[in-house]
Amino acid sequence: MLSIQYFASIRETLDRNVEQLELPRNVTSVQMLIDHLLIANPHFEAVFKESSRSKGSKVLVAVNQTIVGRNHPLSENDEVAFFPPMTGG
Amino acid sequence: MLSIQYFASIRETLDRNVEQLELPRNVTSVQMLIDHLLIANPHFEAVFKESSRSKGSKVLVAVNQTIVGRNHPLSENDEVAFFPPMTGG
Amino acid sequence: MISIQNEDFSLGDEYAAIRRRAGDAGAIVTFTGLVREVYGDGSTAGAVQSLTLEHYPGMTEKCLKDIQHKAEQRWPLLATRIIHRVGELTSCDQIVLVATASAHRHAAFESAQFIMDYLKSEAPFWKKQKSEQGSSWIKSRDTDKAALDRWQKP
Amino acid sequence: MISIQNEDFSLGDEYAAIRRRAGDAGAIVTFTGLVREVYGDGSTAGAVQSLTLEHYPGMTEKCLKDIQHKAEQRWPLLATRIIHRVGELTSCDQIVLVATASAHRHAAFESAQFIMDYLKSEAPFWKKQKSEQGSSWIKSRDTDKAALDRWQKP
Repeated sequence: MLSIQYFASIRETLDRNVEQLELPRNVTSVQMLIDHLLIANPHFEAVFKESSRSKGSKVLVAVNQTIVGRNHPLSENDEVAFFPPMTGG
Repeated sequence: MLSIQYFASIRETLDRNVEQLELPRNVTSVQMLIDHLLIANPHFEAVFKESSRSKGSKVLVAVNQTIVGRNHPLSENDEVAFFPPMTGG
Repeated sequence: MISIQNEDFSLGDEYAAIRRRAGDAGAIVTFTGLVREVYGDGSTAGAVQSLTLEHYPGMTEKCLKDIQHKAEQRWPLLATRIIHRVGELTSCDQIVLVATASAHRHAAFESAQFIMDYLKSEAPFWKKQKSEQGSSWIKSRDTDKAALDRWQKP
Repeated sequence: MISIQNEDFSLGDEYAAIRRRAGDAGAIVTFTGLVREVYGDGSTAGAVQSLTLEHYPGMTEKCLKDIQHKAEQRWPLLATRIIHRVGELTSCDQIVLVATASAHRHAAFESAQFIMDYLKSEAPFWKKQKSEQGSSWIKSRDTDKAALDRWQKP
């Protein structure tokens, strides 16, 4: 099972903070996961579609707690997280 | 009256920390004061003579609490100070 | 040493601890970040009533350890300390502490600044502010990304 | 605020005071300089038994005020604090404190470093150390002069 976590504004927009997902066979990268999530949940578009996001509201992805690019491969049991740019400190 | 103060290693070498001096008519700059002091106190040579000082033991001069060069003019009642480079902090 | 906590911290106590741990330090630098009354990023006007800090448990600790490790590789540090608070804070509260100890001042200053610059851009914390005008997530600033550039010059 | 004093200081108390004075600060940086057990400048070997700080009363205060003023001209500072001890100190004692408060971290870090760099090279303090090998005046370091260069670039 893949675990997916959402943080900050993205967690609020999607109204969920964590979900478990059986990784479909044809989903082998972060971008493919995003595409898969968009089909399953059309309202995710507000967060993930480049065109529908306002400037500066970039979505970052971490796999197993390391920030990665959209082409990063995914395996079963990975911990995936989506969040906006950090604003700590 | 000119007041002259000596600090740190220079104070120790000269074995004095402050003195008052009637400014001679022909002494109108810091360099002239140094030359005058050297004549009056030959043992000042160890401090003021370029040739007799080891590398790095530069003598700094302040007039009225501001560091100045050797050509800085002197007036009666000036406060002059001689000291090595600072090592605070 | 790294802590993520809801509780406030005492700079005096943390300084005393790092001074003890650091042994023969000649220089200790501390940085404290505080909740400001007004955030100038234009996302809201009006005084901040509260600031809520969210983070990504697990990744936060990993990330701060990485940053601390990078700093220790780069400068001869005798001790470092990072505290970051999470949860609901209010105007003038302390948010973050970074302290570094070294033999010389240059290493202590540079490493504290390095840790803060990386923490701002890489550690998974998010701030949401509440004012009379409502709630809003604070936007990241381009100047924070730019601050990393000086550490990445060859 | 500037103090030249024989007495030790409490970083916790000084931080609390500057935090109060600074109002809406987002960033407070403190630098503390401490007596090290061994000075690496080659002027003596052996552990330091004591360190005596001499200064030029009057010029010291004038000089520190000038440095503080220069920093305030250059960065938007909400408060600054400088304490420098004089007299006889011993291993691990605190020598100097510089604290700066600003809205943003960059100004607080840079100004504290600026004040320390200028204090080292321009404020009339001199250190004499006593070890088992005897007494000697600590020599000024070329790196301290070099540290000023970065502030003087056009």
